[in-house]
Amino acid sequence: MATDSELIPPIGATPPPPGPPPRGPAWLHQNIFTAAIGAVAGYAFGHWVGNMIASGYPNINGASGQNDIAICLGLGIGVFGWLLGAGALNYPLAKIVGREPAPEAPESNWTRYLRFSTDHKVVGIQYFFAVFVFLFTAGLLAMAIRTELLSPTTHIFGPGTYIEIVGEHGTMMMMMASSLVVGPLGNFLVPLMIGSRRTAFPRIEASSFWLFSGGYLVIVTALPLGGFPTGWTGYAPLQTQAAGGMDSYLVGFAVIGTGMVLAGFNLIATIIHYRAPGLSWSRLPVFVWSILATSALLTLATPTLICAGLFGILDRTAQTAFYVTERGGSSFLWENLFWFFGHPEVYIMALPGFGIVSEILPVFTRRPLFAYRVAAAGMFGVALLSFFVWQHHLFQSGINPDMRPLFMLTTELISIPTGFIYLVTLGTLYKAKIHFDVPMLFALGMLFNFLIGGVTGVFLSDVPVDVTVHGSFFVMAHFHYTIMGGLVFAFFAAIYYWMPKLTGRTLDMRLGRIHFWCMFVFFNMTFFPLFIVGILGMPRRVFEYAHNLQGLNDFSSISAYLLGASFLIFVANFIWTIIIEPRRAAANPWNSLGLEWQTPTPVPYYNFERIPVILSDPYHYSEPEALPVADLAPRPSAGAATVGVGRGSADETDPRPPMA
Amino acid sequence: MGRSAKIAIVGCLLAIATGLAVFTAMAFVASTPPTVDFVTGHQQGTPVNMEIQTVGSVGSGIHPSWVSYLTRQPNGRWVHTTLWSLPAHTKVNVTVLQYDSGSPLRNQQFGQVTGVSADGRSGTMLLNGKPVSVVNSNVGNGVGHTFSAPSLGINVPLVGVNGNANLCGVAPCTTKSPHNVIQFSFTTPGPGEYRWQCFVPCGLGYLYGNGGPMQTIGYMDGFLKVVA
Amino acid sequence: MSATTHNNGETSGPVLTETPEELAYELRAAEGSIWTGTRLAIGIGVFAFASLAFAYFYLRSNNAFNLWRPRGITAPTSFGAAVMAFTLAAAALAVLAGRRLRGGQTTDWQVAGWAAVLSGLIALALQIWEQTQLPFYPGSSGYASCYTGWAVMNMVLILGGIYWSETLLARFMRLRRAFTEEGGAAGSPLPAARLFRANVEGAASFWIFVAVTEVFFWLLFYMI
Amino acid sequence: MSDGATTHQAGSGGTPPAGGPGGEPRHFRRIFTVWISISVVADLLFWFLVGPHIPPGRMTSAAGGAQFDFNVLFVIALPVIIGVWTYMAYALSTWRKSRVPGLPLSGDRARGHFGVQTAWMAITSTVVIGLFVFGTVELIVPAGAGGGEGPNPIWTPTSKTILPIQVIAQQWKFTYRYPTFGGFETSQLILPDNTTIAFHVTSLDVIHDFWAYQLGIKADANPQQDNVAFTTTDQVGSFTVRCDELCGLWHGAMYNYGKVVTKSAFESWATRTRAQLAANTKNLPPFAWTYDPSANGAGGGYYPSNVDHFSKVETYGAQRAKV
Repeated sequence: MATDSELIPPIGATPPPPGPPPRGPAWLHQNIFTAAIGAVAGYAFGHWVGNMIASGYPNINGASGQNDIAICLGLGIGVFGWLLGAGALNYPLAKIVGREPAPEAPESNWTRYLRFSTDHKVVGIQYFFAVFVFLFTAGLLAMAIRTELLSPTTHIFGPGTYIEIVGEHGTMMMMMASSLVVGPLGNFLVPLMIGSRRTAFPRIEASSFWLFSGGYLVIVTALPLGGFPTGWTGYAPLQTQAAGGMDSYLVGFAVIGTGMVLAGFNLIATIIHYRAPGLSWSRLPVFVWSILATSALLTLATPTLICAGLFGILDRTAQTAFYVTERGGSSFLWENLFWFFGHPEVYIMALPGFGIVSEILPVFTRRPLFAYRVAAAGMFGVALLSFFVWQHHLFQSGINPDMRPLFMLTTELISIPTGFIYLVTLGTLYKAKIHFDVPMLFALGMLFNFLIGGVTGVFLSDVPVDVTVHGSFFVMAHFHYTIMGGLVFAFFAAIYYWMPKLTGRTLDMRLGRIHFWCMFVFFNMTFFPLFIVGILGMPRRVFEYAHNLQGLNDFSSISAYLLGASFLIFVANFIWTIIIEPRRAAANPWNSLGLEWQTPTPVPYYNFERIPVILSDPYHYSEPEALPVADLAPRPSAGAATVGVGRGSADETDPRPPMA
Repeated sequence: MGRSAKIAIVGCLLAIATGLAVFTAMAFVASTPPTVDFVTGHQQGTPVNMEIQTVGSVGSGIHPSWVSYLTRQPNGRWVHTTLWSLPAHTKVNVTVLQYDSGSPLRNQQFGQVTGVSADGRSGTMLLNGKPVSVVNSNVGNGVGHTFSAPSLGINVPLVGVNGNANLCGVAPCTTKSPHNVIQFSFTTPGPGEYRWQCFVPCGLGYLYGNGGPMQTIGYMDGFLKVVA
Repeated sequence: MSATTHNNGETSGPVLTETPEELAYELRAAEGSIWTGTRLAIGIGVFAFASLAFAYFYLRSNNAFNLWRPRGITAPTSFGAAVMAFTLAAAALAVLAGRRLRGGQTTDWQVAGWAAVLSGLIALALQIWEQTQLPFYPGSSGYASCYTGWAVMNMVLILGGIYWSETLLARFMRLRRAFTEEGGAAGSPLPAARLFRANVEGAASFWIFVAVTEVFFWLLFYMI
Repeated sequence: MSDGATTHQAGSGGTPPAGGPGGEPRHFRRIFTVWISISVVADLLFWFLVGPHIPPGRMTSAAGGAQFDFNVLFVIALPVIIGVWTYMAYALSTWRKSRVPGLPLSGDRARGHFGVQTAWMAITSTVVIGLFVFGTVELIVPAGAGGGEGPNPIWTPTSKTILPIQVIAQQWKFTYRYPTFGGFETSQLILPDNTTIAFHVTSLDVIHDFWAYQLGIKADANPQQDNVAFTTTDQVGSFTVRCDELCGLWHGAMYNYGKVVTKSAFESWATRTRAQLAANTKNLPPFAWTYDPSANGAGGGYYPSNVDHFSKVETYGAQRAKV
């Protein structure tokens, strides 16, 4: 029997500090390799069980030779094994018998990145590498797409492989982009920006990463399982008809979706409750506002996707008929459920970009953020409206024609709060002292690209114009301008900007400049012609197209190769200056006022020696009389227990905080 | 470690990664079925004679239960493929050995013979030697498969054999199994890759019968690769 | 319980000694997070089950091929009523258990709590058993499909409630001695006890959500 | 201090952006001048030089409407884009600093400007509401603007004579049925000139999308759903039909070409084709707005003779019910 002190872990305080590596052979301790073993064993076991229970039904395994029950069970139990092997389930399982195992003291060396870690900084770095694995896998598939489209009629991959590549590219990119900023930067930076030593639910935060990485493995299995022909939208009943790779799509989205829900869940609780004393809502960094709005969308919109996926899985395994019209279902049901998730998803991928750009601009313009409240309101306006626009994806579907004006209205209304971001950023440039460092270049590039993406979005929202451009390369170019031109550019701005904080090392800025100009020019060269291609009548996801469009397509393809190569500049830069020959970064190289820059680098395990007291917002550039952003060593009397600014003090008996 | 050594290591790693990526891509490309060559050795002005067969279950490979087309190479060997390379502007005489049973068509429009000729009459095929231009799939043994190339206007319904007979279940079938012989001719257009497919939803076990073999090159879908 | 001091290993970082004010501050934050987390969990559940309700009403209003619900087929009503009754009982017991704990009656809390878990398990078992007794196959109609979806989601929902209650009870049994030293689980100011109480309140709220969901879908699938 | 974000902060050195104190150039007047001149020129150039050539052309009323709407939107969008670019270019060139180590804290101090913020919101809201009204009128007046309106169109054309054509999408080909010509079904899509046409789009399997590009028609093909789209042909010529919703392996190859011909040519083509296809038309199912394959004896469309994976389950379910 354990003693009291072992039974009662230091709840409310921080987890234990880094210790020595675990004793004994490293491979005995749960890490990514045991997780991989668990995944493989789980898949084998699930597949075996599926064959046991289902192969007796000729309707499931007979003529087609495709047992979806075995595949789904294999994938599901495989993910379970992945989590089990990684150690993500140690705590939830021990809890059943009432145990409260104190988390293993994390290591201080690099192997901690291979383990289930509850340190939000480790999770952030893990996410950082995982999103790049996602990005580069899907990026290679993009190169394959452009290769096939080099010729209108001569085929390199052929139709079957081509749509598998298209679907895989789209799905992986969507999965990646949903977590691109929230995963690495949200987890790493939000606690630092709000003066907290931790996130609210560290184990949930860590689990979200292991689900994210598990989801990668699931979606990659789609290719050996025969791919899925539906693209990332997975329209039923094609979905119901498809090969075994479709199971990877459905299970993969469910797994990734669960990770997205958990990540958003944790960050919302963190931002609401773990803000340091004095960090009122009106002082919250605008990046944190964007993460809060994004997390709200992640948490509330994604369950719809998971349920729609569950229905799809049931249609394919238990032979239900949700999406089969002839059996009492409806082919419109998936479209509705999917886009009810899908449009908030679009803003899950846009809002963090707004946040990053708004956060970075004041630093490089040396002036306060213009119209701070408008920025926050804009993000929440976008988040709220995004739940009411989903049918604009279905303007030609035959559903509810009487609702079209309404959805046209809501869609166009969303450009008002989106426009707020331009008010904020353009206002911030006014009479500024603009410094063209690499993060600023990427931020300006994002503003340039997103403008084109946003304006073309208005064309798509107009029903008569949408009759021509719907489902064409115009749409494709539009959302690449918003996601790649917007989010990915903002993400690179963030990488160049925060890399000294993330790693204590700095990227080479000359290579960074080359990277920016290559990426900016080649991005526009790749995707701008595709607007024209779309208007000229080329539908999405086709392997054959009109001969007169070959010139534009080839131009776009060659630009795409160059765009892909521009990422290699970044990779080389990263490997060289961060890993091979580390360049020590200054503690606060941009002279930013942000709270995250006031901590030492590398960030100590506890983030803050004392919980800081926030004295002002981080945008008071050119206000010499302003207070510093935070008091990092408050006297106990001024410290955490006594300051309740903006939070109220919780009643001793009632755990509920007063609503802000 | 010296600077150049580091550069060398990074370069090697990048090269390996690129190589793996290219290898994976090539593995994809190579996974397509072989192309039967009717061009090499073809004499200008003479027709190409082609023999294909359909089988209810191919009996081997990774999808043994799938329905499939097979093609006879000029050397007489049956290969499991639907990709043909054909000379341009040339008459092709096709003989189909139909070993599969039939059913009513999902869309009876495909009961109309179009784009091919037999006995000098266009819009006609020879079914076991008799000219036919429309097949009513609702009577008799129905239609097992079609040979259709929409961009060439070709559609030939392949009448099924009696499903109660002792059907051939492993490809390649021999003429001892019950079968129908369907013959027709068409002329290849200019160079290009033209798709052809079956329009009978014969992907058993898939919704609407259009999954599996119906969506896999080498089974019920292929290309006429016409070269100059 | 005083400030927690952690002993570093060989690779030592700064030793952190939290002030009592910081501990109290983080404790309040943790309590608040549990409160918010509970509401978010309910929100997640609302959106998930709203998707099912949307599917239900969409297919019902569509009634493609008159195959929404041919011949008025219904899943076994006795099973449906029993599943709902046991789930409602579990919810009521879980809420009751939480109140008794607040009132300091720890025996009542345990009895009611374990009864809630048992009741939930019975509901779960019945829900699984019902799947083997259906008078229709899952794909025979829109109703049958929605019912199958509901059965799976309901199992997950009930399982979630059971897990939450069971882990609390199990933890309570382990921590009983520690709690009783300073006023018991109902009044102990220990951080563990306070978070435990916050968790119990959260579980009770979640069970109320489970009960509402149960009644709503019972009406949809068995009554109308 | 942080609470002044949305209010006018003229005090303590923050200058309102609208004006310029003595010595300071009038930034907004400069930007406005550049913006208005470029915008006017660009808009005029676009409207008169590019606009008439914007796809999908003017072959039908729907296509012409789409072209007009696209051009109107473009004429509104151009000044917006030019405005932002002009401002950014001006700002970046006027207020740029060479890379100064240490990044001094010396920029403008305004945290907001009530007038600018209000004006911004007012202008964007006005534009958006205007676009909405314009789009709605352009949707309703031309009877759905060529988009699929579902089985019960609420915006219908005024013309008394409408040629109905059923578009049947299947994996992976469109076929067309002419119900008013004896219900023959063909792979060719031939349309008469100066005629209002109702396309009834349906599918035999998964979701497709009938996109007659030059006609300005787009309507999803859903199984067992009649999706109606209207247009009136204005010019003879040929057009492309493509599938615009991913439908599986041959989605990219699912296209064909159609023709708009004179009315008399159409009549003679239809009569001739009707006679040619008469033998097969007899075998087709009776005409219905949703193409129900069970009607021609395909047994619910499940091949062969009701033994696909759903049918097996049905047998299983039925047996269970009997027990």
